[in-house]
Amino acid sequence: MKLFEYMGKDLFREHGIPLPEGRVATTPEEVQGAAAEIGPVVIKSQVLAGKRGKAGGISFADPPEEAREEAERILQMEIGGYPVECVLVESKIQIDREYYLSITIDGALRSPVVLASLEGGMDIEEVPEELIVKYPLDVSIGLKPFAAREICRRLGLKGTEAKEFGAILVKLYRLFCARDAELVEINPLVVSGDRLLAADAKVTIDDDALFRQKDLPVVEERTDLEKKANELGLAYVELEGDIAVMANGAGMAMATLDMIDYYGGKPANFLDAGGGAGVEQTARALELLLATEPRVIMINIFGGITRCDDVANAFATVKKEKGIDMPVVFRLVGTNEEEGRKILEETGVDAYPTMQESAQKAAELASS
Amino acid sequence: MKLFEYMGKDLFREHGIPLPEGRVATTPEEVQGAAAEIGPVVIKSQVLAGKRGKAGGISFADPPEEAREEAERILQMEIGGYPVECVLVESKIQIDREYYLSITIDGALRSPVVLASLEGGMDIEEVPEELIVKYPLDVSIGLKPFAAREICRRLGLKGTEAKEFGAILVKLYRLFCARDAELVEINPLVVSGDRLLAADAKVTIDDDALFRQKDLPVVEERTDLEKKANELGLAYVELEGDIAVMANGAGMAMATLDMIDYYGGKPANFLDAGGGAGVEQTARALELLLATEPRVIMINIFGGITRCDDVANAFATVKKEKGIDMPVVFRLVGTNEEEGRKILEETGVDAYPTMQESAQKAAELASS
Amino acid sequence: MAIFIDEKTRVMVQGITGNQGSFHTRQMLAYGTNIVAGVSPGKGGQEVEGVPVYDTAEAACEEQKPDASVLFVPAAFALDGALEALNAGMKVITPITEGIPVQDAAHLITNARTRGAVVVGPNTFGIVSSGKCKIGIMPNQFYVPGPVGVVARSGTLSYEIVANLKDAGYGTSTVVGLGGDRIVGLDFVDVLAQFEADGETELIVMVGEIGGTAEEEAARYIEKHVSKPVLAYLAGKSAPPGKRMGHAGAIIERGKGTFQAKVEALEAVGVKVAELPFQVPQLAKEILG
Amino acid sequence: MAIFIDEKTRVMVQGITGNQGSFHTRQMLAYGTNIVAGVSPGKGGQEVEGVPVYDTAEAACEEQKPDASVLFVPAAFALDGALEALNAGMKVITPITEGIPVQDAAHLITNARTRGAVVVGPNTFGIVSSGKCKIGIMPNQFYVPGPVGVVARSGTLSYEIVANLKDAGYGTSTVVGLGGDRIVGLDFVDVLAQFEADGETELIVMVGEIGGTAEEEAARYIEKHVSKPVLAYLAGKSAPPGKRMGHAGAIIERGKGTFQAKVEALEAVGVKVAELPFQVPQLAKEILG
Repeated sequence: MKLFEYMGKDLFREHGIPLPEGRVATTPEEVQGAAAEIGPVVIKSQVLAGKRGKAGGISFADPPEEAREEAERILQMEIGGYPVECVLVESKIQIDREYYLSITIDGALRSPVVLASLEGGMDIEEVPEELIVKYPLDVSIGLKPFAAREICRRLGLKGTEAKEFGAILVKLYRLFCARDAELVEINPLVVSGDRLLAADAKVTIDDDALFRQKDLPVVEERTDLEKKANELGLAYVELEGDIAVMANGAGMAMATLDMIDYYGGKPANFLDAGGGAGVEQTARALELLLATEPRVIMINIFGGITRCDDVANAFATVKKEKGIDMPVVFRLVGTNEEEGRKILEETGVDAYPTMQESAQKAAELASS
Repeated sequence: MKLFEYMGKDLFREHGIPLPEGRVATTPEEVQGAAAEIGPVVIKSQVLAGKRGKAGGISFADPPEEAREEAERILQMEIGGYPVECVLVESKIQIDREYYLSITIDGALRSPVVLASLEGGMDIEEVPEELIVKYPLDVSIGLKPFAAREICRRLGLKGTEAKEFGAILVKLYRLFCARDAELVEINPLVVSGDRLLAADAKVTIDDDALFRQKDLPVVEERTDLEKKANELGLAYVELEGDIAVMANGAGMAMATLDMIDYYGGKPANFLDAGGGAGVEQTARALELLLATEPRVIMINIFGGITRCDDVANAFATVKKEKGIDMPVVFRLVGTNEEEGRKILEETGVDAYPTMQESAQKAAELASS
Repeated sequence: MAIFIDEKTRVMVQGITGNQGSFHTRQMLAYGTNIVAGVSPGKGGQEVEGVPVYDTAEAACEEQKPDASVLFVPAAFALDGALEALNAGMKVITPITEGIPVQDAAHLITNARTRGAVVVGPNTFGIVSSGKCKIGIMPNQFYVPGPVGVVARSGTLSYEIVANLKDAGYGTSTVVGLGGDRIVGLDFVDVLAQFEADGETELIVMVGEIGGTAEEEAARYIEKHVSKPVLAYLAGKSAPPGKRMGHAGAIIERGKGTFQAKVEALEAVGVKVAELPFQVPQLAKEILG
Repeated sequence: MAIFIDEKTRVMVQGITGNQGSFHTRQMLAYGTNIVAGVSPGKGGQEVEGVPVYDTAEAACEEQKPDASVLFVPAAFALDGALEALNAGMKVITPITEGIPVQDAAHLITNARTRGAVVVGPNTFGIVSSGKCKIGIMPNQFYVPGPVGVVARSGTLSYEIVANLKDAGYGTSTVVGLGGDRIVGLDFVDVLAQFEADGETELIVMVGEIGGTAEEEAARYIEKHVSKPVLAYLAGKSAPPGKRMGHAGAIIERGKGTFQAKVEALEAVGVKVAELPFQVPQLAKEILG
């Protein structure tokens, strides 16, 4: 779950990471009031999209009346498809240098990793790799001051600046752990006189850990269908074609798309039914696919933790209760396969034994 | 640093460990007032000594007027050499069973260890070993719920009681870590109806970690001389005899006492000058010994991190500035021995090369 | 031989009294897995499919001496259960559970590594040494002994491929599910090293997918250390890019992780890459004859 | 041979620019220790006694490849420094520092153990393999090569005994300071095992003291695993009981730890116990001739 900048900064404040003075505002009047208190300000649109600056969503303003005007403009914007609902009004700070600092999870190293660079303020992917310090952390040790010293040494930071940078890094790791973050990013980390300030905050919380982060605000980024699917514990992705696909397992879902594509078909969407969905859940998933009104439905189940009889039962139930008008191509093998096939037969639907036959059939039906 | 029961319970409260309702009071009037609010109460003298109950320092009282009378008596007591300065007034709870629970450091295992027993309410040393569950903790894992379950299984606790016991244990370990404790003990942990309550609290904080536990109250248990010595970074112990001993290193100090004892002498005290005391510090230590007015002073230094020249210099300074009337037996070898001997010679004091010669001489001088 | 587990492996099932736990215990027993104990707090003393159930892993260990564990416990409790298994001395720990917080996985795997234990998963279908021991949720009928070692990132897709191989007459030595989470205990390289040393394995099949850099690292490793033939199928050629992690995550991978990059890396070191799953047996035939 | 360290050991000094650090660096160099690097944050680029100083342990390792470290850093920073050494790959870590919080020591030692590294101390005088390598603060002049292995709980008392041995004509193979804190990395058993296997050691001298159960455990180990002769001196026969830990601590030891209990345990397994330090060489003479 991505957090808005101002939410990330609330977490920064909670952990003692230094920030410019600021207020959240939802109306031009509030912005003007904040500017009157703060002095010269920067008004930052709060959206989850990147490149807010280029889109005109960040603006410096002084005096308060100008802040009000700018806020009026920004609060009406839509950036990267997201409407701006609020802005962060912050004290305009002197920027001497801009650094980059983040902690994220590195799957290959199986550990958190610190990324730091003296080249901040731009997209980190645009910074040459040799200008980025990448320092993996051992979770059994955590991020101790020695790691901060080593990172500063590699960056070439010295004296007070190194000390402040190190202190911020240690706090940032504490936040990362305490909040189950996948990513905490400060870009830019601004050198302003003799202080370091987090001018931006990007925080992404591990969705799987939200159950123990219940005091965080909820930020919803999914479409309604995705949300509905997620609530059923399933992954749903919308595509451009006309064949609705349900498969279990991400790899299997991808392979199913690949194969439909190979035979000239065009998937409309896909539902990864995941592992171990029961009858009820699978029925809801099917209803969700039906609602997208595809030309063909292809269901590709290779049962493991998912049981074929559960899927077949779910299908039978939905067919009986709601009726299914479009052709359905079923492929069903694995755990409790026999039972599943028997149930399907009773509904009058045959199951294909192989993926290629079913994919080919689905592609044919869709183009006929 | 040992904490008073009520301080320990403040930490328990901080960590969500369930307690009987209670107030600290320093006057009989306060006790009466507390009892009026709480109902039937137990009044517990707050001293660092054990066996308060046997000494009459714990008393049940109802109505409030009786609480006042009991408090009057208890607040005038002295228990184990400690005057009672305040009492804890707690709601009298129904006691169905009394358990024991503690976490401490086990030097042999090099880790924290949980001790738990269904036989609480008495001194744990009096509980037969086979009735105590001893469960070592791996600090790289900490105390996770699985350990609590295993401890409950070994104790034979089940159901809700096991769940509450486990929850208290997990919290107790959190307190243990967060507060740098050497010991956290709940004895008894009372089963009162369907609740578990910490009826007592014994918490000892690691003295070496007090630098990062600055928000804790300070409890002073040392004598003035010990305190003075500790402030100099030295360990000081008072004994019964007439030979003041200064040595460096705990083992060396003990061996010096053993040897004086062997030759018929009687140590008056000893100062472990520890490792790496400088000139200034050693001079202060010497003055401290002088102030105890012994018949003989024996100084036994085997220099390692302590340098012989530093000790000799300190001696020379004190001798010159304050004068030393009693005989001093010096033994000085190790790091910078030559320099040290030279300085000593200038003060007119010879150093013996061996411990036995010096110990023998000190014993002789004291008995002459 | 076989890798990681074999006919001597004594398996403990954590969460055995749950729906999934008891169902798959039955399946594993039917496969021939030597399940010696189950763990389910508060259910000690019961039996599931004839397997004695204990309240804690230590209790199970006292009486049954298991050396491998499989977890069917909810994500919120999985770290606790896995550490319990680790602490009780298990050498192979297989969390089937999906949705374990990534920092929990990092802690588990770091701890396991320092104890010389292997974590298969999390979010894995498990591991099976064909005809000897199955620890996981894969359907029994496809895992017959044979010369092909399979290592896969995704479950169902690997069942598909193993089934295709079986239909073509090729059994499997060991099939390892790495797990679908961002942090998992084993990567392709760890498993390739084992297969290279395994007397029963003549051909290695990698079932990969887009994202991450595991296949690229495997390619580097294969070049230097693997003498046995390797085949691969990679899913996701036509998949939409999907949701990306934040920038800092992307920088770690820097343009790696695409289908094309993986295919190129693997083909450059002599790995044959099948275009569709059912082509794997055809390529296997070319190699094994 | 010698144990733990020898003439090939490359030593790093953490806190080298401090008072104690620089003084003992000079002493260690004078003894012949191969000190290859010093670490002192913010002082990188300087030299102390000709030893190059680095800002961090990793920087020192990049250029000098040390494999053992000695710490002269204040107690509040000792855990950080020791973990830094561990993380940089040191295999022997020697925190001389007194007053390290006990939970810090537990973390350090647990971490070291999982990495196969040895912690000598904390609150130790160090370790010296006579004539080869001295890591610590013991006075140089007494440590000459010879057949006696010494393992001690306290510093100065062991200097005393080593000096007495030297005067009597007996040099030492390795002298190990276990450290005076409640939790230390090595105990008598660990070191006895090493001495038993060490070709240079013919006689083992234990310097113990009252408190704890380390000597009792050593006695049990000696009975089963040590064939070489063992001598002991134990301090504290006449010492006052001193301050005790709380009850829970006492229960762990349950009446063990007294002078008498230790002497009995050791004598029961054939260990000769000297009554006073200067008797150690006399007993050594009886054994070594």
